Amino acid sequence: MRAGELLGRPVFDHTGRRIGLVADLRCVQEAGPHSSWGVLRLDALVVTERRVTPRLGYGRHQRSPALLRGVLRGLPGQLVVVPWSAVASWSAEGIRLTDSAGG
Amino acid sequence: MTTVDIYLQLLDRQVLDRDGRLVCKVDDLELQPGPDGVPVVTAILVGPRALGPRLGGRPGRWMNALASRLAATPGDDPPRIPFGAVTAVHSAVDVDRTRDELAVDPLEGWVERHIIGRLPGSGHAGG
Amino acid sequence: MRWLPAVLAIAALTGCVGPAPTTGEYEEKAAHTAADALSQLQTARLAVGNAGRMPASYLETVLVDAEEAFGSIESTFDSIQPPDDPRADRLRSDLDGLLSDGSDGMTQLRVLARRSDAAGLRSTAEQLVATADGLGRFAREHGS
Amino acid sequence: MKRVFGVALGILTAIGGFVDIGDLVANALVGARFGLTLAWATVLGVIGICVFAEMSGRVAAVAGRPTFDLVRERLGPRIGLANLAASLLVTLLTFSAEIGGVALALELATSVNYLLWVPVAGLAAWLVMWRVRFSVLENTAGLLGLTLVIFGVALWRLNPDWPQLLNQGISPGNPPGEGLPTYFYYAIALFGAAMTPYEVFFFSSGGVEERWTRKDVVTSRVNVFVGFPLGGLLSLAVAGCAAVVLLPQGITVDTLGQVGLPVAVAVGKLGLAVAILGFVAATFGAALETGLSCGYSVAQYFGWQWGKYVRPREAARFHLVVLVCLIVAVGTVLTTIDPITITEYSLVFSAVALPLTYLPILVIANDPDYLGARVNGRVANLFGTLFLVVILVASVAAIPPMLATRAGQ
Repeated sequence: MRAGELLGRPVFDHTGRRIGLVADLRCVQEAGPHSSWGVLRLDALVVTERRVTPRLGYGRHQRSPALLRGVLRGLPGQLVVVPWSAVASWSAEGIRLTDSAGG
Repeated sequence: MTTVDIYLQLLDRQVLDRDGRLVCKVDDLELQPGPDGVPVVTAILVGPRALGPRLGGRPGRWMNALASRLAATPGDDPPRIPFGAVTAVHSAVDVDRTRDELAVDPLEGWVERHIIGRLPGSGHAGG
Repeated sequence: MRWLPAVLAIAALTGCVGPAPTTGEYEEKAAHTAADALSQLQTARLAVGNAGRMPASYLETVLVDAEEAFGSIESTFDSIQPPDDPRADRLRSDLDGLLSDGSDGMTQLRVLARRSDAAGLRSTAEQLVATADGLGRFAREHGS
Repeated sequence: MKRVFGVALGILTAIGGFVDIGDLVANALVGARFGLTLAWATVLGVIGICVFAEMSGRVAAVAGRPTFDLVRERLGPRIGLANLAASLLVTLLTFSAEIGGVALALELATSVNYLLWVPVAGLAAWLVMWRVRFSVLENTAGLLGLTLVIFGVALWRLNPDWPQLLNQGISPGNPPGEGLPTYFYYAIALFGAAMTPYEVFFFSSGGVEERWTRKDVVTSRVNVFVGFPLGGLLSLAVAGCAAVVLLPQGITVDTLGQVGLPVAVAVGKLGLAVAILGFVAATFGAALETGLSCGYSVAQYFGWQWGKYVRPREAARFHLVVLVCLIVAVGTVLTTIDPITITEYSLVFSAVALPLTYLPILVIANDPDYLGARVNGRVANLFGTLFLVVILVASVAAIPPMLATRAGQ
């Protein structure tokens, strides 16, 4: 599996309702062997209704300039973080979540 | 616990080798299920066969076609750098191997041997 | 977007050499031509007037460029089909006279510059004053 | 002492390196048609390039990342590739215009047809990009380009009606006989001439070539905030000379020879010789900057080793891109397309490619992951945002006047 295959894929809740697209993959950094930077374990999917903006970072650590943040945050839709454990199945058509995910 | 958003903080960053030379970009990342079934990042995927599918559309198809013509290794698997070789992630990604050891980019070597290396002064020290 | 090149090509063709349908448009083009030609003529005159203040190679290059540009302005205007109207014919013959005087004079300047004939340059440039005035007047009277 | 020398050298290079064939022609052309009523567009462009060059220089010094790295990281591979295509087109067009400009300047010096000079100029540019050390290349071209100060001397010797000239400069508006679309077309062209994207590609990549570190942020700032405005003054002097000498004669500028005429009138033979040297140096320097920028942008998008700080064979594909672009550029000029016309079109295209280059710079200049405590302050963000809006407006606005006026006819 490649990161590029998951990104941009549609996400559906257990009833088949579309929640949005995979905007990013949130990983947890764990200690790796000796000198290495660490191991990245997939922890959650960051799901959004929009396509472009997550890359600019305004959903996360990016705060300024204020006008850009305002414009980009003001667009409809918001980021939803779905834990990887809530993923029931995934295929080329999309990702389906389990009952417990809430959505 | 540190979290990393890999699209925002890892993909498309520059990869530097042990000597600080530029190697490639993080064109894509490979994930494989760990012992507990949760996917773990196992490798950096490099080159047009990694980037092409991400581009999609016509440019992606062109890049794939070009890549399969130029490919040194057959099949669809792009060259990879095991993720364990990564020593740091900052504005670039540091790897504890040299460019030659990684050998992720056969085309660079080809251009060097057949075109640039043949021009006079190609080994002249930079400044 | 496949139609775009075709549209651009048509626009370019009709814009540059197509028939000028009305006398008004023809007049506007004539005025434009006069102003462009005047610019080249004045360039040549300014260069000749300061011939002693520049290297010969510079003078020659400026004169050759101006002469060439003048020639292409003239031939572009000549390729426009004037509307069937006596007023348009009069515009055409007035401007044609000025343009051919100008292009003769510019050719003469280039020849004299290559021969480094300072006196000849000066007197030819003086003769071109009338043509320059004529082009300027034409552009003003017929310009929008 | 060495540091002071470095800063001074940087300023001088920035002045000399600021002006290229596009600035020369656009400013003379506009001066001869509109007087100084469009000076505001040049001033606006200079402020804009200062704002973004400072950010890109700071990112290069602190994070070590040049501009096209940022483009791919923040716009992603798809939009990044679109930007690469657009800016490569603009830079390549500019590159051929600069090669043509060198040839035209040599024609003025020798009266040998410029087409014969084109291969010579191309070969010389390639040899320099291939062999000469980066700092030598940058400093020599910049210092020789300083000879364009002769336009300032010329303007002063012409002793124009200063109050009237100044008045033109501070009261924008289209002069009688010129339409508003034409006026705005040239406003955008001047703005684009000052803000061409290759300047930030080259400036930030040059910072990496010279191994800037955090300590060099100050050097970078001084270069930008002193050097670029002084370079802008040179542009205005070119426009002023044209306004004083050519405008009253009804001369519109369409050759490089006409750009130099006011210097001949005001200073004479020696002055003109200095001006020609300035033309050659400025256009040759810009040819190097644009040629290298073609290589920088492609290599940085794909992550290849680039730069003159390593042996050419260690950056093989970078040098291959430069070489191919050079061949294309020389070939383009040899088709006898007028280099001046190429310049005018590339300026407007560059206005279209600008937003995709400057948006990622502004975003990353605010990213603490890259810059830590050196992120943008309020002033940088105020101006950055403001100019991003101006750039967007100019980009959208570039197309209708270009079509309406058939490129300023």
